[in-house]
Amino acid sequence: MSAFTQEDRNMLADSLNRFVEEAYDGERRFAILKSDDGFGRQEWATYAELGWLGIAIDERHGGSGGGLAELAVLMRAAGRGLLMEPLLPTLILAAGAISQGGSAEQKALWLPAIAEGRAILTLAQDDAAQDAAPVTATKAGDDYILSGQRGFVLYGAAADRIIVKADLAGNTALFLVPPTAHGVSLAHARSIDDRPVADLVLDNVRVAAGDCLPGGDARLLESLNQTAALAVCAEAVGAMEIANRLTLDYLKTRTQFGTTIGSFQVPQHRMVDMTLAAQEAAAITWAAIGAASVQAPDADLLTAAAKARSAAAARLIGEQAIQLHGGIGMTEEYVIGHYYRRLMLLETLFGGAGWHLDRLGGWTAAGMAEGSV
Amino acid sequence: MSAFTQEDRNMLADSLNRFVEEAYDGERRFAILKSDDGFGRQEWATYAELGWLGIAIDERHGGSGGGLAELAVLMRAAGRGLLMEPLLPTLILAAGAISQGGSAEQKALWLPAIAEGRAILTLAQDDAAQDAAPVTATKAGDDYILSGQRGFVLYGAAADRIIVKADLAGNTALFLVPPTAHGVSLAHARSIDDRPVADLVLDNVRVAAGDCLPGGDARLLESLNQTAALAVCAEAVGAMEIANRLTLDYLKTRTQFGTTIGSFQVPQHRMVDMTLAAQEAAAITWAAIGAASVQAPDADLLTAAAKARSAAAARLIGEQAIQLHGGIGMTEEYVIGHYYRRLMLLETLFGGAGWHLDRLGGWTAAGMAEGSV
Amino acid sequence: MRDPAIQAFRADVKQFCEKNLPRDIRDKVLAGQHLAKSDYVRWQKILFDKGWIVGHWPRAYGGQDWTPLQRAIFDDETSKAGAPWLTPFGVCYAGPVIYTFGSAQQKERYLPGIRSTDTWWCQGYSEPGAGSDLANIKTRAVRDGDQYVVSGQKTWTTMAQWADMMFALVRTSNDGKPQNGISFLLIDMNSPGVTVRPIISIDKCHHLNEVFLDDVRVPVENLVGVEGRGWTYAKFLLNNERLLGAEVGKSTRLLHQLRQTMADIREGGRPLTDDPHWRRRLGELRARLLALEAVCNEYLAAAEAGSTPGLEVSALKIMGSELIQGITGAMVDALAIKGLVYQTEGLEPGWQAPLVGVPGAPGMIREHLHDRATTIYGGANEIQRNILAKAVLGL
Amino acid sequence: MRDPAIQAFRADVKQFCEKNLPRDIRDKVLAGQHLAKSDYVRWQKILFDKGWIVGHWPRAYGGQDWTPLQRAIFDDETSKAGAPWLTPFGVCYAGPVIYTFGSAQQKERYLPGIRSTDTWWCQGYSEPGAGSDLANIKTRAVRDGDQYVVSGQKTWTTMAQWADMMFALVRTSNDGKPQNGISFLLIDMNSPGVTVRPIISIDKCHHLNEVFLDDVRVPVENLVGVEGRGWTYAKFLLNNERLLGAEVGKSTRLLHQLRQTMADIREGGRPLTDDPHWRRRLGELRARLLALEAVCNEYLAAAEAGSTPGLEVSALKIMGSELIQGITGAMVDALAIKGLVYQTEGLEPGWQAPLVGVPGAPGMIREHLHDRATTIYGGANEIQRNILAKAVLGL
Repeated sequence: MSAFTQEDRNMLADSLNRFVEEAYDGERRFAILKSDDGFGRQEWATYAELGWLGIAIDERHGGSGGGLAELAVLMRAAGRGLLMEPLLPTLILAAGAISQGGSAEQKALWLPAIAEGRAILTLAQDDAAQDAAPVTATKAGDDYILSGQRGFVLYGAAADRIIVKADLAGNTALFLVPPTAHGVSLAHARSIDDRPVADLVLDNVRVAAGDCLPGGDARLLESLNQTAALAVCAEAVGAMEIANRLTLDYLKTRTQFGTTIGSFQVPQHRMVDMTLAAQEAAAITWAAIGAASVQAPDADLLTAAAKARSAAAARLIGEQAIQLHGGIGMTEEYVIGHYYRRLMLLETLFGGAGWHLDRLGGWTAAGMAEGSV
Repeated sequence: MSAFTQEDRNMLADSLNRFVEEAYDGERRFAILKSDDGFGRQEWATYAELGWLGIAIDERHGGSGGGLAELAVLMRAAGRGLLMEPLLPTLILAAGAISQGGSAEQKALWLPAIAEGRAILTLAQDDAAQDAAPVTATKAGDDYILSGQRGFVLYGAAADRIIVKADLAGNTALFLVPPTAHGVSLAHARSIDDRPVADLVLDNVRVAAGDCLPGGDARLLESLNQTAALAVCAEAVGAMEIANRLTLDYLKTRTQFGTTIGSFQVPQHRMVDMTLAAQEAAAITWAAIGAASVQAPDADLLTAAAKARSAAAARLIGEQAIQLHGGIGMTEEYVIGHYYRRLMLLETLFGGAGWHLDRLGGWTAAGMAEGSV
Repeated sequence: MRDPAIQAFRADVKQFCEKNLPRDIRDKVLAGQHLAKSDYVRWQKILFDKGWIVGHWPRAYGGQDWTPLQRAIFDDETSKAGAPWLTPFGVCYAGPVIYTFGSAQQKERYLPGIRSTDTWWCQGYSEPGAGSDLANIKTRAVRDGDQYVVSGQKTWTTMAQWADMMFALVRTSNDGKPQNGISFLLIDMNSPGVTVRPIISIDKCHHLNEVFLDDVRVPVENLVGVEGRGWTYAKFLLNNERLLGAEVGKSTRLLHQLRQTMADIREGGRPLTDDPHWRRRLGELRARLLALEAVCNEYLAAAEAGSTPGLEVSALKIMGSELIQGITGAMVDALAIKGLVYQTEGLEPGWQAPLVGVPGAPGMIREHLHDRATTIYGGANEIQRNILAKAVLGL
Repeated sequence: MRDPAIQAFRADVKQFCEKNLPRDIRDKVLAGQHLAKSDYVRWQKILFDKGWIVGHWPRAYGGQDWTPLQRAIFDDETSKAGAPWLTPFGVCYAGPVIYTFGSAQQKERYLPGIRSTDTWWCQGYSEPGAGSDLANIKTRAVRDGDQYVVSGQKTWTTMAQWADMMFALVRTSNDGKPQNGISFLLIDMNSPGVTVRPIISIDKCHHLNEVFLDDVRVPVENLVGVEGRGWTYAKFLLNNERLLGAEVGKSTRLLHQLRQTMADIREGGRPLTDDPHWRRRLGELRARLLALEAVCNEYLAAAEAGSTPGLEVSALKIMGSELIQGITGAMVDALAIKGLVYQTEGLEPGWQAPLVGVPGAPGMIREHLHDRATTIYGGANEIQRNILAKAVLGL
């Protein structure tokens, strides 16, 4: 299905890691954090140049025809470098929605724009604002009228289009909404890992028929959320790798009571547990991505397991990375706390451990699928 | 309320501990385990002589007028020594039921017999046999006819009377049933901690009116179960104390890689956690017993907390005591595994952690009672 | 604990807080918002007027000779009422060391300002190379006539940005055991050579500081007690505070807040208080809190009965800090995706929650992030377990 | 793992078990009942006839040259089918050491009996003073003409009561590093001076033994390889077995059983499978099992690709043993009070559950108690973590 070989993926990973280590250093990252945008426009252009934004976009639309496996390589690097750019909403959610549910015109318009770095898109679906009114769409001639609220819209402020999930006569529908449209307002904030997010209010916003995704149904959304959950797992894998590496380095160099902290057995065993947890999360994540890539029957099962185990690992590693660093781990100036907060976010996005375990438990109670072996 | 002072209780604890250490040694205990009765008849007589069986029985009936606080002292010692005798069913359940719900005649008949070690009684309430038919009682002239099944009757084989909980026209009623009565059959087994237990089948058993406890209602049973839960906590406190002591001794003496195991930091910290867990369980247990003894408004709350924390501590300590002992901890010949199995039993009896936490969580969700402070 | 006199005292404190704790301050505390220095001072002066801010001091120094139990009840009830943290640097740390080991002149000069909170103190213990391993401090104090010349760097110095005075551990000798060359010095924060640099912590807030001491001249009369005995005085302080480490009051307040948050947040149309997982989790935290209270009460009863302070501080610190993290962790989990927006503007008093996020969430997230430090500061929990293994278990 | 050839092999094994695993043996395994020696032998002979019991051996010695992946699949599928534990002492331990390091005469003499399970082997490694610390073994083998005279005590010797032969680590020298003086000896259990004493474990069962060796005369030709190199051969064995330590097959079977038990047990009229706490707990165990499989598959893929064995054994041992304990712990919790009756009679084949207790409960309790040892034997998990800290993390 994918145009990539394993070798291609390895090369992609190498170039991503090189970029993260060389070009996305702490200083640059702090500058990005403090910028108004909250992400690097210059980096976004670089990603486009290097072809990363198009890895999972069809070749007909200017991409290189990869799929989830390639996106996972990208997201893992994003986790390693704590990248601030809107990869998840643009490449996984929006490009995914348009690729799978868009019309020929929508694809031709937006996919090349995404691949070339000319357009940033996001998707608004979760109702994160308490007691927010859900978004409803009604038909008005050829157009649609959208009203309601959506919370936690990632990079809502920067998006050229927000794909809004709305209820259309009892069915799920997706609409491409320009943030500049009349009746759209956005309230800006930062996520716990410093990313720009927004709440979206739609007050009788008129959307043209051509901006409704013809295939934007509930099934598409579920499939997108599954993909996004795995992308988040891959990002967490990357973040855990580096959090573990930084912590291990610290154990080896920081001295206390005349010896390195890492010479004590308790920190040693904890570091072993953190390493095993990261290894386990990585293994189940790649297994789930492999299954989802070929639409194997056990893909749902493995995805739930991946998200749950990766959430557990993220918590252990995030918390213990701070604990083992001691005071320095509590400072904003040092990067380990940023890994902690990124992992907090990833743990919860697209379903926390509890949600996925409930599902997995329900399936298991109903009978253990053989497909899983 | 109690005829005992704190000094009395300390003296009681001293003499109990002395008995456990001197007279109830490993050899004697193994002999008791292997006996048909599964408990020490000779020891039972000794307990009677020393006045322990009557500590919580009214002075008018040959006891010394103590209460839950004194029973807790006894049960703690029972836990320390892993005593095999039917203290819980006879002194807490049966004597409690008769003291609080019995007629004057029943009290006069049974309480002195218990205090003097002449009678062993037990109570059958839980429906441990799967799909067992519940016990129902129907009036037949002046008598009652009982039919049904009860599982996990502690010391059912040795009991002179089994107090059976039955449903009497929709209400709870308690009956004193002789195991020799026509229609009673018992199936014998051993509990996981080697105590004799039985399943009870009642097939149209005729019980005289005088053997129905006039005050044997649902409220009495609830109060008995509360008391029994706390007695079990006290027994667990004693068992945890000794399990911890044995494990600590082992850490100090067993050598591996040329040094004692206890010189390694990981076993050290685990032993600290076991010690803190035991301390915490003890503190909340005594607090709950104090509250229950004076029927304080927070007694239920503290009891639930005590049982839940003591269950958590029992699991940690039981499992880690074996783990830290290594191979020797896995042998039946060495006593630590017996502590483990006793703690498994105590953890579950009268509600495991989950059950109590659900209650406690429900009360807390409904509002945090001020009485708890 | 069921003693009527004790219950009456508890009721007094509670009632006093209800009447006298300024509403605006309480609201900020309950919302987890930033407090200004003036908020702390205002409340501590109210307690000073009542004679309670130094209730645990001896009568000779203006206190009330409170027992450890009274002290604990006072701490509990003020915390629960939503009072600000009773900043301990003056009334709990500097004050007791000065009245116990200080000179008459030091007592006269410093105690009044400590009692009235007119002088703000900070604690100069930790250094970049000496956190949990305090004996390793490097800041040097070299005698030069009537003065010490102090050079070095202190770090993790809470509220140093507001401080008039610092009590500091400094090294006056390198001979013998590292503990022996440490002295206890009172340093005027306005002295030339003192520079305070903020440390922003992962909750994006400024509680902590680095304090650079660059040839700071400190009069010899600011040495407390005997030169080289500073370690002993610092340990005295630790014991002094041993029964408050459990932070039962704070945990109680946070648990109330968790419960409220659970009731406020709905998933699938039902509040989290109806969700079986959440009920059990709440029950578990409640059970741990009740058990921690029971442990504290046993320690306090022993202290009332005159028993010498033991290693309670380590045990209570472990249990208390891990419980607080359990509660704040549950808060963040309860907020779930709604708690992933961290609006630090929401920590400013008077902020009106806009559409984004959940009211109260910023304060809870701040608390959670901040409280990752509870298992680190004051000697990391790993160190506390080492202490217990050695001193209590003999390992 | 999705390779069709591999899936076909898996299907073969599964189908073979369905057809050929004797029903009576399977029923005992699934009920956790005692198996007789003859049960093990019967099944292993069936596998021998199929050529599978030594499938992982080289063809030259009668094996099938299975890859590590095939080996793992075989282990998985037989476990899941309810086959008895494939006792490894002959076919996995003694056999490979003998065909790799043994003499021509040893190969000729011992390999046939190992393949056919006509000879029962046991492992003489652990001693009272050398459990996790194997280099510390004390059993002495002193050369006397054509014989070694062996004296000492072995312990935790699984199934020694049935054994014809023991492969043992013995000390032939006290010079140099403790590892260097250890030799690998094959001891006839019928020799004079060998005494086997049962050890009853906390599950009330007899799996383990002490083996006393009292001036046992062992012919020199029973020395495997070179004197003093026994440690190397023992480590070779460890690596050999590295990928089976996860026990994925056993955990899969136990998880099935847990699920069934949850469906059977009702609380308040509903099966535990309907209880939200239990569903989540089941989900968590399933997630851990799926993740463990994924880790194994990565290791196996690396092994297929020819990568040198690393420290996988420690990682898999930790994850696998802790998962098994998680599952059996859940079983006992699911049984709750119904599982507190431990009827060891119920471990006897053919036993009809009487009224007391729950059918299947004795087997589950036995499994739980027995499996407390999984984190102890083969080098306690603490030791495995030490190994990983040192060798993988460089701490």
